[in-house]
Amino acid sequence: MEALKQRAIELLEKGEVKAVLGYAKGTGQARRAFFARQPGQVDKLVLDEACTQNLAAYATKHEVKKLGRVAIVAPPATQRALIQLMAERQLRDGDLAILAVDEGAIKELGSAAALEEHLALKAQGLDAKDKTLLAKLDAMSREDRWAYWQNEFSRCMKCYACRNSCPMCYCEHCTMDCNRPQWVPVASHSIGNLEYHMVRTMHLAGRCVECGDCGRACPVGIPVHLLTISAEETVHELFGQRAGAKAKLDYALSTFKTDDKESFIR
Amino acid sequence: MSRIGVFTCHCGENIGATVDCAKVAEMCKDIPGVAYSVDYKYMCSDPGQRMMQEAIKEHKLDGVVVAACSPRMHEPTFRRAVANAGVNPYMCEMANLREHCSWVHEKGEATTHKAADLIRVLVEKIKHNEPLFPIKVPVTRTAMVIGGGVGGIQVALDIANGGHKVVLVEKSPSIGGHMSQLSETFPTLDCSQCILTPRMVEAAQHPNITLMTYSEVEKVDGFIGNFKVTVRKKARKLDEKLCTGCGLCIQKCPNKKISDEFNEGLGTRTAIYVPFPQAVPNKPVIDTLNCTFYKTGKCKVCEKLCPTGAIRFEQEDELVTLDIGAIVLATGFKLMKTDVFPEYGYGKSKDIIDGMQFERLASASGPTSGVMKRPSDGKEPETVVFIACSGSRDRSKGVPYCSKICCMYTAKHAMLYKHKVHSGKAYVFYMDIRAAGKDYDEFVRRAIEEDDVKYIRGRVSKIYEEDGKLVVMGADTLMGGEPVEIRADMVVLATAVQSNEGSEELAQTLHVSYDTYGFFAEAHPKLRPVETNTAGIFLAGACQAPRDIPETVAQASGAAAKVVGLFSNDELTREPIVAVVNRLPAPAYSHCVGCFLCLSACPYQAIEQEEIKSRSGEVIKTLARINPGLCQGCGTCVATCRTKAIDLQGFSNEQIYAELMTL
Amino acid sequence: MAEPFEPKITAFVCNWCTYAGADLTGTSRIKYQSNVRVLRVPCTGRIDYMMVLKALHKGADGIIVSGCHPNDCHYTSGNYHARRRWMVFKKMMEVMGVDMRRITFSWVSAAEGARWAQLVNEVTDQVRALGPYSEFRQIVGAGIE
Amino acid sequence: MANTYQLSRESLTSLFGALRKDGRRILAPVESDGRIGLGEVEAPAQVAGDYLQTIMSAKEVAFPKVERLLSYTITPGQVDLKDAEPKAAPTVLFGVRPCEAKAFGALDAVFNWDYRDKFFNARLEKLAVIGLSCTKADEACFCTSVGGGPADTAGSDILLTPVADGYLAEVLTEKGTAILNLASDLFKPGNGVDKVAVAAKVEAAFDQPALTAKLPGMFDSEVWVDQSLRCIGCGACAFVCPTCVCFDIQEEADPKQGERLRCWDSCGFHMFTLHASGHNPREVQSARWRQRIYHKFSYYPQRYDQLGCVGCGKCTRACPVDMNLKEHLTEAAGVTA
Amino acid sequence: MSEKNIYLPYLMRIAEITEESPAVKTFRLEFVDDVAAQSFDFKTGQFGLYSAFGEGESTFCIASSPTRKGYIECTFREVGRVTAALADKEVGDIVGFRGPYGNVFPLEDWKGKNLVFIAGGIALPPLRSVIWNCLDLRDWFKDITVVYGARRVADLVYKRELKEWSERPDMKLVTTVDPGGETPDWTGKVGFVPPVVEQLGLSAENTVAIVCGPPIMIKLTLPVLQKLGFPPEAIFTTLENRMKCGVGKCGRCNTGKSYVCKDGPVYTLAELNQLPAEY
Repeated sequence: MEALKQRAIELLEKGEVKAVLGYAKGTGQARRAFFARQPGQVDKLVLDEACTQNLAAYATKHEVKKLGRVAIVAPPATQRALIQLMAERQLRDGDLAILAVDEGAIKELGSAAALEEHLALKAQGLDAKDKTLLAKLDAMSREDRWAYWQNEFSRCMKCYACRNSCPMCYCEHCTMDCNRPQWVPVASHSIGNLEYHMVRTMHLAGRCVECGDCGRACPVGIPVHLLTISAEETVHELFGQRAGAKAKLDYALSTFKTDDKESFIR
Repeated sequence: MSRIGVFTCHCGENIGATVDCAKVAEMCKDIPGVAYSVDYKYMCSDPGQRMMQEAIKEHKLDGVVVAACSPRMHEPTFRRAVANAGVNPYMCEMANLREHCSWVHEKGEATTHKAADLIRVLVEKIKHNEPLFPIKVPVTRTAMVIGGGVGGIQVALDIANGGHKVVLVEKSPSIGGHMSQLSETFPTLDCSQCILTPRMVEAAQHPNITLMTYSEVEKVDGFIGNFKVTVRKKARKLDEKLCTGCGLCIQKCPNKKISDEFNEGLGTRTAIYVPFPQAVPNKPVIDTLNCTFYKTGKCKVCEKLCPTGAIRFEQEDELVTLDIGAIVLATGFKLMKTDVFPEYGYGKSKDIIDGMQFERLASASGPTSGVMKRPSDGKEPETVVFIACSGSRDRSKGVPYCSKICCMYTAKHAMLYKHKVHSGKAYVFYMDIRAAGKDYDEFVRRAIEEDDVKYIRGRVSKIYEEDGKLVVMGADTLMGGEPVEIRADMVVLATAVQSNEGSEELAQTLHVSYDTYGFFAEAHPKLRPVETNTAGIFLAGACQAPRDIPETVAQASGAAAKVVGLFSNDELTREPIVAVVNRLPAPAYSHCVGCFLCLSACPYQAIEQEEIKSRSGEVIKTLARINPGLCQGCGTCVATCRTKAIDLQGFSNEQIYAELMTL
Repeated sequence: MAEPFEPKITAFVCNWCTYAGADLTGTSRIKYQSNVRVLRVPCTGRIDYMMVLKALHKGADGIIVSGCHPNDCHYTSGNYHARRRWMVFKKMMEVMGVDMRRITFSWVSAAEGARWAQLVNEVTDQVRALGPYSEFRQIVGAGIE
Repeated sequence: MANTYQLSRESLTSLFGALRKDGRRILAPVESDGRIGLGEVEAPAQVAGDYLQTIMSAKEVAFPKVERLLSYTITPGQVDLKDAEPKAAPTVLFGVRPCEAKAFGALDAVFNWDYRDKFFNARLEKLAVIGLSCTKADEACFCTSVGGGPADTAGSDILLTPVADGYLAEVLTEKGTAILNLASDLFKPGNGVDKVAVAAKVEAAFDQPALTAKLPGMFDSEVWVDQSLRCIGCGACAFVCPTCVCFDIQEEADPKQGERLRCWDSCGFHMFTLHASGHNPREVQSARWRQRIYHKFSYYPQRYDQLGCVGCGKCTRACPVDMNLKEHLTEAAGVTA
Repeated sequence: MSEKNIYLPYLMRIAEITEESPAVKTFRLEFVDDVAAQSFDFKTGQFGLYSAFGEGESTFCIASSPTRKGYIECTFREVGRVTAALADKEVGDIVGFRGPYGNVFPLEDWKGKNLVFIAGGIALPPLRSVIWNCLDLRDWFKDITVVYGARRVADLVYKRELKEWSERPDMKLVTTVDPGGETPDWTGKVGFVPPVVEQLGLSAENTVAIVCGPPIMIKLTLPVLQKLGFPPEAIFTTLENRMKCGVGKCGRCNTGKSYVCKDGPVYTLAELNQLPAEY
């Protein structure tokens, strides 16, 4: 933590960055994103278990890009998101100073290559709770799964917290905003909600960095992250590709192998 | 609402017997937007088309659904008819009442209803059709042929004789390719150089052909009809204009012991050299790696002796950018080296040679002037073993495919050997004899029957040297796997044909696809064998797959015909069924976010980057742009695009959505 | 008395293989059930999963998606991209609890006229046996006060 | 003037029975998977026990997230319009917090200040509110800063305040009296317990009138930019808000028929004000965040003479990035202009 | 008794369609219901929401003058889902109309004054209504001047009426196109609207200016008018904020304390100066 703060102050003082994006104390026990824009604000930075938000979601925002070069505190999931954003050409190599945080250790990564190398050293694992939930879903009958999601989606009001919190949902004009034609209804009724979550899942298959922020963001507690995570795992299982691993784009759904298995096709 | 006309065709009894066409026409009147609906016996007949055209004018129709047969059958007919009535042809759609309805369903209410449904879907589609106009792409009528072997020469000559300019690029100092190294060719045993050199000269002298030897393609931009190709002209260290090709420099070059590529290492050459006497152009190059001057800074004998003062030690590579309309790849192949066969002692023995080396040994212009001498000691080999399928059809060597030419040239080699060494013994180990082709099987038969070449069906498991002999151990599978041991003086391996050095890099430079083995991929294995997936780039010869000379030449002429066809007009006209990236006013510019996930989805490399710049030249946004010259309209990118920034003309999101909403 | 259930089947087919194959079914006069409504697109690569979702939204009881066999794609690789998309889509739909017995992916070539008829009949029979996709229909229009 | 009664805990069962017998459905906070939301109940036992607030507000009872405004069918040259009638069932909202009860006033102001919105009115007319005073509050709560309080009566037809063995019941309106009349025997005379003593203590965080007064002068303040930098522009705050009323009208149709739906919308979405031409009057998130605050704290008072915020803190609790409204308002109030 | 559904449109039949310029059309709409036609009334400056059934509603001003009874007209450019659907309509088709909404141009207040109308591009329609209204009440006002500019000659709308106005002796019409937008037979001015206005030699004395146009034109014209001495109270414009309800509820057009759909669309510059620049 102290190393982080020290480096943050240095970066700000030397003018290498205009802001250090990290975490600060929020309401109650919550942690929140915080832009330290002066060396004096660095003291507010905190780093602990409660710092879960994937700050990479801010990296592509106009408002943040307008600040100038920013240093970003990046736990593993954020690192994965950042490299995927680079692969998808939303961030240029060197746009950000990446303060990679891994179990308390800080490492500053200056380039996409360094980030790629750094990420390659780590094993990715799913959250135990999510694994249990996924297994539970898997064990359900098809009808129960349908009922489960219908019940969950009945609370959805399309506030788009899941979308907007997602680092990979950077599109300025989301499919949901397309009205010529209006593929997905705007209204948050049953079919509108179902189609929204289906499309969101498909859009993140092969791109999801499995940070789980969408699920945490949902104000009504729908575990939407299970959808994208399971889609991402499907992609990995089927094609061996994983989002957030390489700085050069390797998107499973716009590449193919002639011998991809096709048992389901008749 | 649009003013749509629906024209339901009975197709005689074909539709009329099953579908109640009059009722369908009546039902269609109730579709909002349908201004006119009628049925007719034969819509495609002259009176039918005339009736349609009159109705278009009379009812001021702006869209037409012809409910008749398959659009794959008559869509062009009706689109033409509609265009003749002054409506954009792409405002006409066909409902397939015949193949998809009347012919496959029983007569009845349900079938009639289905017919009306099929029309309804297309009426809704047409409401979202836009007039489309054929895409015109200007064409630069200059072709580039990459590779100056027999294939490349043939392409160049055919295009040049068709009246178009050709730039023939060859990376070695002379054109001619592998064929110039061959002694004789199967199945006629005529002298390879005798048939090739006149064509080389013809190419060099053709007013429409520009030769660029000792040159390589460095970069390719643009698209069909409009490529910009940058060629690196490697420095010959010689002013080609001044050089007369007298050869004095070569005679006097003190450095004579350099392994000769043209003779496959069986002979030597000087540091300033022409690859072979009949080289075109007959201008030497200086091999800077071996030239004494470049190694020590001293010598310059050639410079001193050159009567025209043509030597240029300081000459640098030159980059030339050319406007090219079409490119033909004819880069040929290479043979697998003998050093990858552990079972044959990694080719360490000088007397285990490959097929091309044998060609040089047999060639009258070769290092032995065509006298059979084995490389190790120059002795005449009394027993020669030829091993077919050396590496080919061998998964362990990474070559599961058949190299196709080896059966024939091995037979030829055995024959040539027997013709030169009458008392010699020739053995051929083979897996299968693949001699399909005009006079091919007869040729192999001749080797066996007239020239007494011993064919043994089986594999060679091991070769080792013993007492100046090569002991070849194999098995004869036709004799129940009986072991065979032959003490040979020389072994010729018919090694596998592989994609040429640098093929993959070249493919990447040109954005053409290639297979696992580095051979360039044709656009369609049956129907478009000489085209690549990249419009305007064509293939000839062994760069696509192993091929012999006749096939290469045939394919070359095919590719040339494609190019000449392309060059037959100033402009290339293409169907406007292409994808487009939407454009909007500032500040959005487009719904495209520039993620370029579409890039690798495009089979045609039609997706490019477009930078939106501010007045001061700063890049504000990078967007995808689809090159209409390359796009073939499959729509894969459309389905990949999350923001729906890409759409496919003719099958747009709005059109398909409208169709779906009708279901 | 209620009319017997006739399923609504929507088929998305590529122009070059399956549509042509279905044309061949016609020219061969092979009969099949008339429940299917075919939507023609250039290539399976063009088929957006949104189309399948919209077809379900509009009350399709069964869906067929069909294109060229691997290696046969008119555009060389559209079907390979489509195949990957369907693999992921299918899994996603399963996770959501959609009844995937109602969605059939197939390759039907331009030469397989009989196969097209067989495919349509099999799917139609299967979906008829499954009954209307009421589970899905129930949510259309639900959630509006 | 309110009439105050005493209502025993046990008598609620009878009250619920009487309400249901009268044909009213009862909506009350219920717990499911650890979340508190409004749900239909039949008996008091189904009502969540110890809850602070529901996640969603009660506004959906009168202003649902999706409702039909009209429908139509299309035939050639003709459109047949069909007016939509809101499904307004007689409803009792039981156990909502005073802040939320008060919010119906702010909704009413917008829906009826000029043109009258029949959909809202039909539902509101059939709605009776039995509020429940708060005995606890959290860090997000700031009702007392915006003119309300944990036992505020505004908006409730009857306000219950938990006291020993039961509730203090203030019958506040005609609708309240009508409920009382359904089971008048349950309502015992009041015993003069001071509800303020049992209600939660919520300290006022900022001086709202002063803030409202200074907002017009600090439109261009950097504070909005600073605060909104971490806002991700979702609609969670607006959708859980009991007073947020912004909506969208959406058409859903096929070639034969269609309907027009009213759906919740949020001024925080960048699409909200985006013109088809690409021009966006509120281009950046800071402008949208500012709009949210100004709408509630400056424009509402100017136009409706009331605030567009009841201090319930739902937005703060729902916000995925912890935009704490109380904190941000306090900060704004402290900015020296 | 149930209240009226304020979101229910009138059904209107398209009586006439005029193609004004590329992608710009004018509809003349007549009420399907005679009773509605009789009771309908509006004032110049007001707007409505026009439905393309199947796609939704879009907001534009009523472009005809209230002095012309029995129909209303609207002019729109095809830019989005609804306008594209409207543009596909044919004479005889049904569309929806809700309105009239919003405030009005205060013609009574303008009595005895000179009027200068300044419009750019597709923003002539709101002024067309008031121009015709004023011309129909010609003796209320003194000089009437109309300045209208567009990017290219083809982009000028109401070409027939422009011709009519140019021939009227009781008003002055100045048309201009951006440099490069002229055609060989163009007889109007070439130049941007603000300098053209500046060169007219207008007097601010007893004159009101009504300005409608793209934001950049308005932004550059206002300083010119102020330089000419027009007080902010004498400069009128209309705002084009996005709207959904039109009846002061949905919040979309909210700018400061103002709902453009209720307090607008007509504003004086003096009023605009009181609003945040969120339009």
